[in-house]
Formats: sequence, C-alpha cells, structure tokens
Amino acid sequence: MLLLTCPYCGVAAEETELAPGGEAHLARVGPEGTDDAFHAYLFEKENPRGVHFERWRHAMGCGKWFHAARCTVTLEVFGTYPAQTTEPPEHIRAAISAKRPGWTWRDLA
Amino acid sequence: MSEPASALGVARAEGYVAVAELPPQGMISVRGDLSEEGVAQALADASGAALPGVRGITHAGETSLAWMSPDEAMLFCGYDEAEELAQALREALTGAHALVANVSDARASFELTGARVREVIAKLAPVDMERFALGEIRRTRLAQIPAAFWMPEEGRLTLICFRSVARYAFDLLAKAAETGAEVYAR
Amino acid sequence: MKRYSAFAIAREALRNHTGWERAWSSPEPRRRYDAIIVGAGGHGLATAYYLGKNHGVRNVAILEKGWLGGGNTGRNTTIIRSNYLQDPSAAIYEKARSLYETLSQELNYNIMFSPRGVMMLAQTEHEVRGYRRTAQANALQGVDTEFIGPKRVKELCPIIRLEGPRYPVLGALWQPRAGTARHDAVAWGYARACSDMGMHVIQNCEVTGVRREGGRVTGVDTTRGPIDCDKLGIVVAGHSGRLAEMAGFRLPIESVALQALVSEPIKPVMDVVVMANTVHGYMSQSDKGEMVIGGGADGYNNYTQRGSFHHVEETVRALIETFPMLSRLKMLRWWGGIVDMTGDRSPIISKTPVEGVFINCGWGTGGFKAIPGSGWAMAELMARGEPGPLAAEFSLDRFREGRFIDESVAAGVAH
Amino acid sequence: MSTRLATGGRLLDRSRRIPFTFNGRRLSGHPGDTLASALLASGQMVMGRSFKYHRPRGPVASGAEEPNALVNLGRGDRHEPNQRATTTELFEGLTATSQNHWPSLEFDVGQVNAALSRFLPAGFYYKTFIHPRPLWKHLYEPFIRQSAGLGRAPDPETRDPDHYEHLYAFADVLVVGGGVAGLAAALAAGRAGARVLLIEQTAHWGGRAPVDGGEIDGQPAEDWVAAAVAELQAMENVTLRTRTMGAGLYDHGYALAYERVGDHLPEPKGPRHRLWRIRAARVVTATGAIERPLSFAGNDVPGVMLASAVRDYVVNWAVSPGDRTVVVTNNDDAYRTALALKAAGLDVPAVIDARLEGGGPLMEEAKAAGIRVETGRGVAKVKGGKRVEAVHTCPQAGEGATVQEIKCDAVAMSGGWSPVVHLWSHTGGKLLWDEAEAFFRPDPERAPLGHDGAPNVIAAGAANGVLGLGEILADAHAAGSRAAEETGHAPKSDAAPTGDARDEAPLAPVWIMPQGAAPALRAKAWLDFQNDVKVSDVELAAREGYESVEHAKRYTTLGMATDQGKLSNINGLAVLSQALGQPIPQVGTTTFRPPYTPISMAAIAGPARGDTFQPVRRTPMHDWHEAHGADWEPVGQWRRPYTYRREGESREDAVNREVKNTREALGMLDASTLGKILVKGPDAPRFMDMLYTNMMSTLKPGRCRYGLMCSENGFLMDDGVVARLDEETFLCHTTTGGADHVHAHMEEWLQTEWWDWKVWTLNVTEQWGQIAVVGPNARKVLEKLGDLDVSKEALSFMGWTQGTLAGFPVRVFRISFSGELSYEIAVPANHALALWEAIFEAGQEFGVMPYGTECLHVLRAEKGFIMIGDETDGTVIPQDLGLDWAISKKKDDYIGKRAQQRSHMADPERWKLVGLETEDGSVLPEGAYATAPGTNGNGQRNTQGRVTSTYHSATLGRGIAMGLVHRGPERMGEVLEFPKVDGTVVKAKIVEPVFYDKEGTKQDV
Repeated sequence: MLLLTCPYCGVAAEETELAPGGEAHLARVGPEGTDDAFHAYLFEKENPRGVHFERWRHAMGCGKWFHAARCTVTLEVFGTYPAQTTEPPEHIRAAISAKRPGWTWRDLA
Repeated sequence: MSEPASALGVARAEGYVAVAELPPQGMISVRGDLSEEGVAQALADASGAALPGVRGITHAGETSLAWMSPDEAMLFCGYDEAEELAQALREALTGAHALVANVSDARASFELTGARVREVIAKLAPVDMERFALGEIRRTRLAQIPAAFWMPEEGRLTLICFRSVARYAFDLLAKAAETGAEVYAR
Repeated sequence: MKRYSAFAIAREALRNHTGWERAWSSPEPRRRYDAIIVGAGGHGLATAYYLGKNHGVRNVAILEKGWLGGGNTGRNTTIIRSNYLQDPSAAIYEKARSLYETLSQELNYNIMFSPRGVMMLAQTEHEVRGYRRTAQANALQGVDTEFIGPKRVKELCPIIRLEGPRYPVLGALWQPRAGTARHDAVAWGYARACSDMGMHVIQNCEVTGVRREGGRVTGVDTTRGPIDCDKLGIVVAGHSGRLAEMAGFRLPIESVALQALVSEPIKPVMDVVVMANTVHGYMSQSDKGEMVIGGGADGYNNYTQRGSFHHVEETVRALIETFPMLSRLKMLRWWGGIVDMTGDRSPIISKTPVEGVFINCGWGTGGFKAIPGSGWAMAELMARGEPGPLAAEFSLDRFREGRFIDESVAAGVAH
Repeated sequence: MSTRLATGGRLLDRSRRIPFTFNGRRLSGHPGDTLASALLASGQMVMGRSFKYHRPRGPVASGAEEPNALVNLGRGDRHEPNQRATTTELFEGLTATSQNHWPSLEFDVGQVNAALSRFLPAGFYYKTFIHPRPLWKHLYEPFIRQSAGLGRAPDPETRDPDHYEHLYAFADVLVVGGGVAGLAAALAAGRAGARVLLIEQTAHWGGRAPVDGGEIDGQPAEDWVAAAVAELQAMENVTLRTRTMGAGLYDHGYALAYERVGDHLPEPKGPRHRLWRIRAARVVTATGAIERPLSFAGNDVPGVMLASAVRDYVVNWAVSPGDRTVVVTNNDDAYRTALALKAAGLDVPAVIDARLEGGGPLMEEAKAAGIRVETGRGVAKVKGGKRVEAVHTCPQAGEGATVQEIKCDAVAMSGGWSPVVHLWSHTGGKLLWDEAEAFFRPDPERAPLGHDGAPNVIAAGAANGVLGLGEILADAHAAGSRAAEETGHAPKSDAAPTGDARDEAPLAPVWIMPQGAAPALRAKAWLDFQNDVKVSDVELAAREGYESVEHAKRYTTLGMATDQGKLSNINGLAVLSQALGQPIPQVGTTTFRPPYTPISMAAIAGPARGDTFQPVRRTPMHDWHEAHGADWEPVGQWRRPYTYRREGESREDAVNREVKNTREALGMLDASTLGKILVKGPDAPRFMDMLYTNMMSTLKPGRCRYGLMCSENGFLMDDGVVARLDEETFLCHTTTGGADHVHAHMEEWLQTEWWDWKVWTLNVTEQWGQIAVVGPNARKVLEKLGDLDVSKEALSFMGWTQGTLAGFPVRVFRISFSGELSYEIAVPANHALALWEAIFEAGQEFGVMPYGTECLHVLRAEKGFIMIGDETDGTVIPQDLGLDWAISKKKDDYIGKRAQQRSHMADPERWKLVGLETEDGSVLPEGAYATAPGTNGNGQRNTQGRVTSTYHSATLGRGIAMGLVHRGPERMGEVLEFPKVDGTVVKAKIVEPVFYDKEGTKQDV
C-alpha cells in the first residue's frame, strides 16, 4: 500500500488517491519515427528489479501528474518530482546514488 | 425560470453527527497559473478574500476562495451571484491565459455538524483527520468517489462532490454518523 | 518408476509407507545438455515433458532457482477454461484444457482435474452482447460453450443472487467442460514424468548469465557452474525480463503483483467456477472447502509478491454483492504472485533475436490454465526451431506490426 | 472430567450467570467466560472433529492459536462457521453447534477414516483415484468434497443483517499487543509525546503476566497493568483499543486492524466489525509468543492441552481441565502449570521432564509442593479415545518402551515457546534461528523497511525472542523509546519498569517424543491437529523428495488449516529437518501471510454493500424516469433508461413504439450523461488537432463537428461532437462512458508531453443537464416554448446557439444522432428537470414520448452511425469503419497516426464496416460470425466477418445489422453465411451501412 508525496499539493497520498501511469520520461515518437523506434516507445518498457522511474497521477486529489523514483524490490521511494521534465532532477539522482551506489536506468546512472 | 433544485432536495440525517445537504451554492472554477500576478489579483479582487496558499481556503463573508491545484482555484459564492461574478472574472482576466466557468450546478454540498465530524470523515477518507487544520481544503477520495472538504470552524465541516453521486455520498455519511457507531471515547 | 495406484498404497501401508521412492531425482548438473529449460514451473516442466514425449529430445535439464512449482504455478486460483474470443487464444487454451482432461492418467499422478464447469456472468447489456459474440466464436473454434439465461445460472450455482442490486445477472457464458485442477500436483506430476524420462530437474540452481557466440546461444552460467546447451528455453514468469536481458534482448513486458485469497473451509456450496468481470471478481470452492477468490493486479512494477490491499477489498465487496452468503465467512489467507503483462495482455511463445534461445512468457493472469498447451507449443517451437500453428500468432514481432491478440475486448478483464 | 472450580477466575464475574446452548444443550457460564472455558466448566471437553480423520477434538489452547475448538456460531442470517470457541466471548443466548461430523459429535461415521488412516497417508490422493477417468468427476471427487470442508455453509439466501465500517487512523507509533510488553512500549513512546495507538486482540490488558505471576516495579503484575492502562488512558496522545487484532502489516507502514465491536453482544449496537486502516511511521510488534505442543503418540486425544492453556483455564476462568493432570515438558515454564494446578487444589500425579538434569528453581518449587518429577522421561503414548485415560512414560532417549502407566484425565504439554513473528514477516522482515531457545526470532539486522528505506518495525518482548518478565519489560521499554525517538520525540529519561529476572534451566529441544519413537508411534504423533498431519506424514514427504519446506507443507497440508500452523509450523519444520539431516535454518521457514487470524469478508468490504456497494450516478431527471416506467440499464456507473415500458408492454414493444414515435412525431432523450469538456487557450486549436483525427482548428465559432479520438496505439477510443465556442474555446462532447477517461487523456498529454502549450481543460459534464428533442415536431415544440429562434436560418444543421428557452438559460446544439430533425439542449443541472418537464408538457400536443438507450441504438443503426463499444472493441481503427472522411490528410500528426502506419493496420485485407441485410428479413444473432471456406492450422473454422450491431428496425419492419467484413466495401451485394449456435445458418447480403434516409434530408430541414 504505497505512500507517495504529491510534489504539487504536498499531500502524502496513499495509493488509493493515485493512479499509476507506467514508465516515466518517455519521449513520444510521432509519424516520422521508424517502426523500431515506435515499437520501443510504446512497448519496450523498462522493467527493472531495483531503481525505477514511473508516472503517477494524483487522480483523487489535485489531479496532477508527477514522477516517482522507486525501488521495485523493496518499494523504497527515493523521491517524487513534477512531471514537467525530461529527466530526473539532480537531487533525486543524488538521493538514489546515496542509497543505491552504481544504480543504472536506461542511460542514466 | 424555476427555483434551482439541489440533487437531493436538501436531505438531512441526524446521528451522532448531523449530515445535511446544502441548497445550491455558487461555484466558479478558474484554471490559470495561480502564481501569475494577474491571475492572483483577479481572484483576490473578485472574491474579496486573500489568495489561499497550497491546499488553503480563505473566506470573506459569504465568499470563499479555495486552492484546488497550482493552476486551479474554486470560488464559492451565492448561487445567484455566480454568473455575474464569473463574467467579472472573465473580464478581469482578459489577456491572461485562464479559463473561467460557472459550475454551480455540477456539485452537491453537504454540511456535517457535531463534535465528532473529524471521526465521521475518517471512516471514509484516507486522511489524517486528527491533524486536519482549519483553513485547509482537502481533495481526496470519499469511499469510491472524489470529494473535497474543509472545516469553517471546529465541529463543522463542508464537503462537496459531484451532483450525480450526491445520493451515494449522503447515504455513506449518514451511515457513518449513525448513533451507536461512535469510535473514540473522547 | 513405481506406478501409483490404490494397490501400491495398500502394499505400502503394511510397511508404514517406508517403500515409496522419490517422485523426482535430485541430480548434479551435467556439463552439457541438448536443451536447457530455465524455470521449473508448470510451463517449463510441461515444455520439457513434451520435448521428450512428442519430439524425442530427452537430454534435457530444467533449471530452477528455487523449488519446483514455487512460482505462479503454486499461487494461482487453479481455473482451467478455454472460452476465449480470439482464435489463437481459443486454440491454445482449448488444447491445454483437452490435455488436462487426461493428464492424470498420462502422468500416473492425480492432478485432480475437475471439469465442474465455468460460467462468466453477464451483468450488463454490453456484456450480454460480448458473451453472445464469444459463444458464436467458440462454436466455430470447437470450444464447447453456450450462453445461458439467469434461471439456468441459479440452478447451476444456487448461492448467486440474481437480482443485483447493482448489476442483475442477465445470463452467463457457460463452459461445462472447464474447471479446476490441483495446481501443485500439475508441477509435481510433470516433474516426476520428466525425471522418469531421464531428464534432470535441478532445483536451487539459479541462472546468472547466458553465454553466446556469434549471435548463437552456447550455454548458461549458473550458481552451480556453467552448463552448455544447443537450445535454451526461457520459461520464468515474473523474471522473463531479467533472463532476456542476460540473453541480450528486450521484452514488451512489465511485472506486476496479482493477488488471490481463500476463505476458511466450509461444506460444499458451489459446484462451478463463477467469474464476474463487471465487478472484477471470480470464485470457486476447492476440494478442501475453501472459497478460492481471485483479486486484481497492481498497476505498477513490483517484485515483492505482495500486492496492495485495496484490490482485495474491491474483489471481496464485489463478491459479497454477488454471493451474499460470503458476508460472514472469513478470509483465511491472502497472497500475491508476480505476473508478466504484455502490451496486449496475451502471451509470447517465440523465437528471439538470439539463435537457439526461445521465450515463453507474458501469460499475465491466465497462465495456469494454459500449462499443457503452452508446453506443447513451446516444445514444438524448440524442437523444430519454427513455431507450429499453436504458437504462430504469439510471436514477439506482433507488437511491432500492430497484430495484437486482445482478449479484453469481449468483456472486461481476462483471467 | 473438566469442571468449574469453587473459587477463583480472575476474569469472571461469578455473581452472574448467562445461559447459552451447545448442540441444543442448555448450559450456562459467567460474564468473562469464553465459549471454550464455559464448555469446559460444563464438562464438555470434545468440541469438534478433525478435518481428515474426523477424530474427536478438544481445545488444545486458550487463545487465537486454537486449531480444534471450532464451532458454528449463531442462527439464520447471523450464522457463522468456524468460530474459535477460545476467542468467542460468552454472551446471553449464544448458540453454538459443533462441526464436521455426521450424525453427531459423539458418534461420527467419518471416523472410519481414522481406522483407515494408515491407508490415507499424506498425499494419498495424488497416487490414487486415477483410473478409470470418469470416476474422478462422478464418484471420487464428490466423495472427497463431502467429507472435506469444516463449518456449515450459510444458507444461499442469507442476508447479513449487520453493518461494517472502516476507519483510517494515523500514528507515529502503532503498538500491537496489550501484554506487559505492549504496555511498557506504549508508556515509553507515549510519555515521549509520540502519537501512539495500542491495540489488543482480547478484551483484556496484560496478556500472560497476570497468569504467570511475578512482580513489576514491586507490585503484582495485575496491579501494575491496571496502573499502566490508567496512565495511558490519561494521555491525550495515546489511543487504546481492546478486541482489536493486528491482522496484517503492508508496505509503507500500512497496517490492518480488525476490531470486533459487537461480537461479544447478542446483537451489535453499532457496526459489528470495524476494519482499521492504519498508517504508522513505526510499528512495535509486542505480539508475545505461542507455546509449542510436544509430538508424542496420542497427543491429539481430548484432554491433552498446552501447559500454558491449562494454566489460563485454571487462573483466568477457574476451570480445571481435569482432576489429575500429568505435565509433560522440555522446559521450566511448564512447572508453573503444575504449581497453578496444585494451588487450585488439583492433583498432579507427575511432571514428565524430557531433560536428563531436569529444571531449575521452578522444578525445586514443584518438588517442594510435593509434586513428583521424573527427568529424562517422555510420554510413549496417551491412552484414551474421547478423553485421556492414562499416559505411558518411557525414557526420552529410547524407542518408546513403556516404563509406567500413570492414570490421569488430562495432560499439560510444553515443547517450549515460539515468538509470534507474523507481522514482522508480512512485509519481508527476516528471522534468525536461536539455538539456545530453539525458535525463530526477528533478525534486527534485516527488519522490514518503510517508504524511506528505514526499518519501520520493531519487535518487543517475547515477540522479539526475549523471555523472562524483567527482560521483556526492559526490551519493550527500549523498543517504545526507540520508536518515539525515530519519529521525532525525545524519550523521557525514566527507567524501564523492573520485573523478576528469568531464572530457568535451559530448554532441551524435543521434536519427537521419545527420540527414537517407532514408526507406529510416529504415525500417532500429531503435528497439525486440525488437518491431521502426523510426524510420519512429514517424514514420508521428505522420503519422496518433497524436500523444500513449501513442498512438504503443500504435500501434507501441514499448517494450512484455519490456524495457519500457529502450533504446527515449527514442529513440522524440525521434523522435516531431522528427516533431511539438515539444520533447521537451512531448511528455512514458510512465509507468513496476512491475516494473523481470519477476518470477516464483510469487514473487508466495509460500507460497500447494498445501496452503497458502488456509486450509482443519477442525472437530474433520474426520479422522473423512474416514475415513468424506466427499465434501467447500467452504463458505467450511470443509470440510463433502456426503454419506458407501459402497462402490459414487453421491452421489445416499448422500444418499437419509441422508435416509430420518434421518427413520426416527437421523442425526448435524457442525454445528460454525455461527457462535456472545455478546452481553452491560445494553443487549444493545435491541441484539438492532436487529440482528434479530424482537422478541428478550422472549425468556425458557432459551428459543430463530429470528431474521432484515437489512442496512441491507433485504436478508436471515443467519438463525439465538438462545438467551437470562440476562437480560443472548444466544447468537446464525449460518450457517456468516456467523459472521465477522455478528460484524463487530455490532461495526461498536456501535463506530461506538451506542458509548454497554453491550454486549459475543464470537465463540465455535470454542470449541464442535456435534453435531446428529436423528430419531425422537434422545432414546433421549441418554438412553442418561445424566446429562442430555432428556425433553419437562425440555427442550421451542425450549428449551435445560446439564449433562453422558456425562461431557462440554454445552449442549443443542432445535431442529430438519429437522422431526424434534432436539437440537443444543455441547461444548468439544477434546472434540467424543470425544463425537461416543460418540454414534455408542451410536447403533448405534438405526440411527445421519452425514449431510452435501446431506441437510440436502433435510430442510429438505421442511419449507419457507429457506436463506440459496438462497432469498436479496442481492436478497431477508424479506417476500418469507413470513417476516412473524418481523418485529416492535411495534418502531419495526431495521436494514433503513427500507430496506424504499422503494416497490420495499413493492411488492405482488414475487415471493414458494411451493412448486412438478411435474406429472410430476420434479425442476425448478436456477435455472429460469417464463415469462410475451410479451417485454419488449428482446425478452427475460417471466418470472414462478424456482426457488430443488429436490431429489429421498427421503421423498416425488418432486421438490420452492421458488421466488419473482409474487404467488405468492395463486396457489395455478396451474400455471407452466418451459422447460428443452434446449427442453422442465416444468409445476409452485404449492403451500404445506411438503411434509412440515405440522402440525409430529414435531419436538415
């Protein structure tokens, strides 16, 4: 029963106030993209055992989408941050490095 | 034009906390960046209330101004004043990037009164009611529906939800507030 | 191998059952096998079994990082049905169901397949249309189903409340020859049969790497040393992504927790399996008397085998509405399993970018019922290097082409 | 013979008697009794039958761990099976019946299984019932099922009259367990100022201490408990709760507690159960320990109990389980039972102590009290059937040769204690094997982690593997202080409560008694009393290769009974490890799953039952529809009238009437459920172009356009009419089911992809009631209502306007989903019913009738309009439906465009939408498939199309249908064959999907 803090309204919201939205930081592939690129964008999701970046919406609250950095094995939450960014902010990555030295996710580390 | 009819015709239930549907209220939704000076000013002027902070609600007489999200505010007023007030806001916000809509008919409002209003809400919403502050508005889940509430004063709580589920909300609240279902001794 | 029978039991009883031999051997790994199956769950063991039985490939090892049958095979609600809408699904699940019918005799191990019948309740007009469509499709697919009315529903399952209150029961899709089986026994029975064919079922042996040369698999590294092989079958629900990564390719898969629960045992009240998709719940009664209830899946990646409580809550409240007599029964045990979800919620039985490596995964919430069919199709694929008709449509590249097999279309969730 | 003692019973109010019945017998007990203690006091030792062999069963324990004493409780709608007598508080008029026997508790034919037990070893059913195949279904399984199950099932038509609720609670520190450990921890945390919630599963505080004796801070344990509770109750920051069990621990500090609010009353005054959903920063598990049975032959005979339980019955409830009780032990604690029995004036013929050197001070005390102690001895077997008659003692070291027979009618056994580590383990806390005490205890180095990755569970006292009153208090005080500190509350510097230090000789692990017990004895030594799993069964499992503890457990069903192995798991594990010749920690332990003890389904559902099972969404006109004979259809959570039936009308008649009337005169439809979403901003036009396949940016203010919305995966997701309100503002209509989903879809793209675009959205669905006025007379009625010019000139087809109608502020859309002259009128919801009634009134002279969703479907089908959910099913793209005209070729992008370029989506071989006309005019079956010659590789019939919508058209007097057909539009006039489920075949011709008013003149007048 996850507890995630919405970075917009500051509520430490329990899972039932939230809607999960899958992998974070996907770059949309439009009509110009290749079959492979489009396939990767839509289906080849990250599925790590460990550090993961994912999207959540505070659906039953302020309605805002945000991102969470979470461990899929211990469910530890390293931090949450607004969705209006193409990659995790530095302080989040630092927080992860402190807890999980040598972590990697996609091309991040 | 007919008298506006609330969803349940101001239903009422008496338990260890009283649950009453309120008559139609004026509500105006404003989408706009609340951190923008123009938007903030227009809201303050229109409501006469101070611009609330995050998860805050401020009052000025019959009018209240609520923070709904970083880019959404809700203005509460008399049902009949809503259209005018909305129009005034639209004019005040011309030029700014904002959306103003009179949504006075979209929701039902309830008032809970009694020493244990916090306890009754705690049966239905995943919110730490013991720590819920006056002047705060909380958008959350009431059992299976979205709802929002605030406490104008200790022992009194106002809750809003969509009109179509008013019956559901009322039945739940009434049951939770039934005499005999008290939880805490104090 | 000593055959199991009532006589054998009688004989053993006279010597305090001291004469029973091991159901499966516990050998040391060889240096090399013709084929290695990673994962000794139902699907992996069935794959090995049919490799031997149908294709004569018997120099096979099944590697299991924990104990055999310890994954989803031992954590599901044991429902077996084939009333699927799309042709490829109906084909493989019906193949599985028909194999289940005779599996006890074939394996000489009672897996207790109980063809008690499965009904899927139609509780909205939309569901009625959906299930009528499924019945039409099944008739052409050779799957024996029919759409029945409320009266028949009540006859078959007296504990159902027809009138609602929220969703009246308007009818049901009824598959009389579907049912349940004893889940652990399926894994144990296959393991015993594989062992009997001389295959190696190796437990507590985790694969740590996949060795390749020039785009071709040559073997695996394990916690018990390297092992060579010509062909590698990856059949590790919940961990497929990891193994694929070791082999150097990606899968369109996300792993989430799926939950189930059982009540305390009561005397028999329910002779059929009931699925109510409108309210997202399904239930049957085990031979022990427990009401076995399937819950929902989380919407986020999770490897903890623990789901979130609110799914249980949603399932239970729905079932109480449908079966009011549940109200005063008690939840005895609650658990979760990790399931692989693909882009269209249908499985993958496919070749991979690595020559000699084959993948069987993505069964989502529907794996147990497919075990024999899945093993059959996977064995065919591994033996021939090309998919047979059962596996053809379940290839990896269907996502790239937009050729989905979407079962959720008929009515709500596919369990 | 078990009886009530003349004096004592610390939990009893002996001044009052309360009547109850068991199997119809009228009995009585005292307030404070449990059902078990009251039955024992009434001489009723046998309370049930075991699961597999139907052996007679008496209580073995006194609390939540009880595997045997399960009863059917209550009558009729309040009947509840499998209630533990040991945790059922006695109340006035309680009625209970025993379970799992026929015809009676005393004589049960099922007991034949016991006689045949040697033929029914663990897993026997896997090895037999195999041939002949049909017999499994028709004979074997039905037989097994009948003999299985425990409690009587509630009646199918039963309706639980009680209600249940949930409660969200928050705490810095949740303390689970109200024994002295829990109290000490709560005191430490509470005094430090932390917000504390302390829960206890029984009705009493103090746990075992008051029974076991000893002093705390120089006063009797009982007095200290009373003082501690008083102090805690006085603290504003502390909440105490009895009858509340810590059921489960979940991730991120989420805990479930199960409060039995009304179970101790004849009828609950408020809710019966309350499920607490607690979020705690720290959880202190002070859940105590459970005593282990000893595995000797006949240890399941009624009268054989845990030593601690015997002590509880004597001290708490003044019940003597027997007149002569033999105590069997491998540790010192059991001597307390011997002493308690003696003190109560009961006979203790002997203490059989498996340890060669025997025990410490407690043993000396027992000897001093004149109790005979035999060390190095064990029990070879217990004699007796429904009641203990005697025990045969033997050397523990031997194979069970009887040394002596001791007559007795009860046996108190103690195999040592096991900490209750369930909650600790629920979220992944790991365990350590403690060699000295021979039990698993929490490993502080591998505690469960909270959302921040820090350990969030602290075990305290016996639950932490700490025994001895003084040691427990110190450990618990430290746990409470630490929990407070970690939640930001500096602990007061006060010292821990002091108690007597433990002074006991070490325990000697005894897993089988005697050590070398012969097979015949092992086959009678029970591990799991309810499921009838014996030492020999676990040994058999090991022999057959079921070596993993999970295998052995599942193969033998050890620990899978309603007590979930609270008494049997460790003993079974130890037997398995001996059989495998591996140390216990290497064999491992099984996982612990919630709940700790079973909790009611109803409590889990809470208030979600009956009218509040799920929200029903009602339009402003809901009650009007109800009053006018609406036949409801659930559409999502909405209720919409399927049709309005009149007296004596069938559903079909009603629909046909509505269709005819709407085509010929005037119909009204409540369209309020349609989604309405505002999209506004300088970037709104380009956003709309991305959302819809159409070109929306070119739509003129004042005009409407039908639009399609696809998912990024290319499939048609929703459709509806878009009205442009002004240059910057669009109003998007969605399907009834689509409103929330589509709004979320818009926000998702705006917030996570195009956050730099200046666009706001607002879901105003419920602000408006929407009324469709449809039919040749539509304009007449609106003109009659006045105020608004609805002439063709002023408001042409696909235009919209606003103003007042009959005094109501309205927005009127000139759109048609029926092919008729049609207006959709939006009015503020609080006025919608009034306007609806006004139109209905005014419409009388024009023959107005309300119509429902089915009529709506027929009307649209006659016109060949698609319906999301019928023509689409999540696999259909707009191109399949001949909607290419609604897909802009000028735009280089829209959501779903890229997906639609994939090979399979662009494939000309796809099935496409056509109309279908049966040759005989009949209605095609719903969902019917058109067959093609031959079969596929899997032997399935080939198909070339399917029916998506099929209706009887009252207008045309024949069946009409739409369907998706392989290359359909190129095959006009071809005849397809649709097999019916009854084997017959319907032939239908491929036609244009528009059946009525092909030119579209009627809607544009």
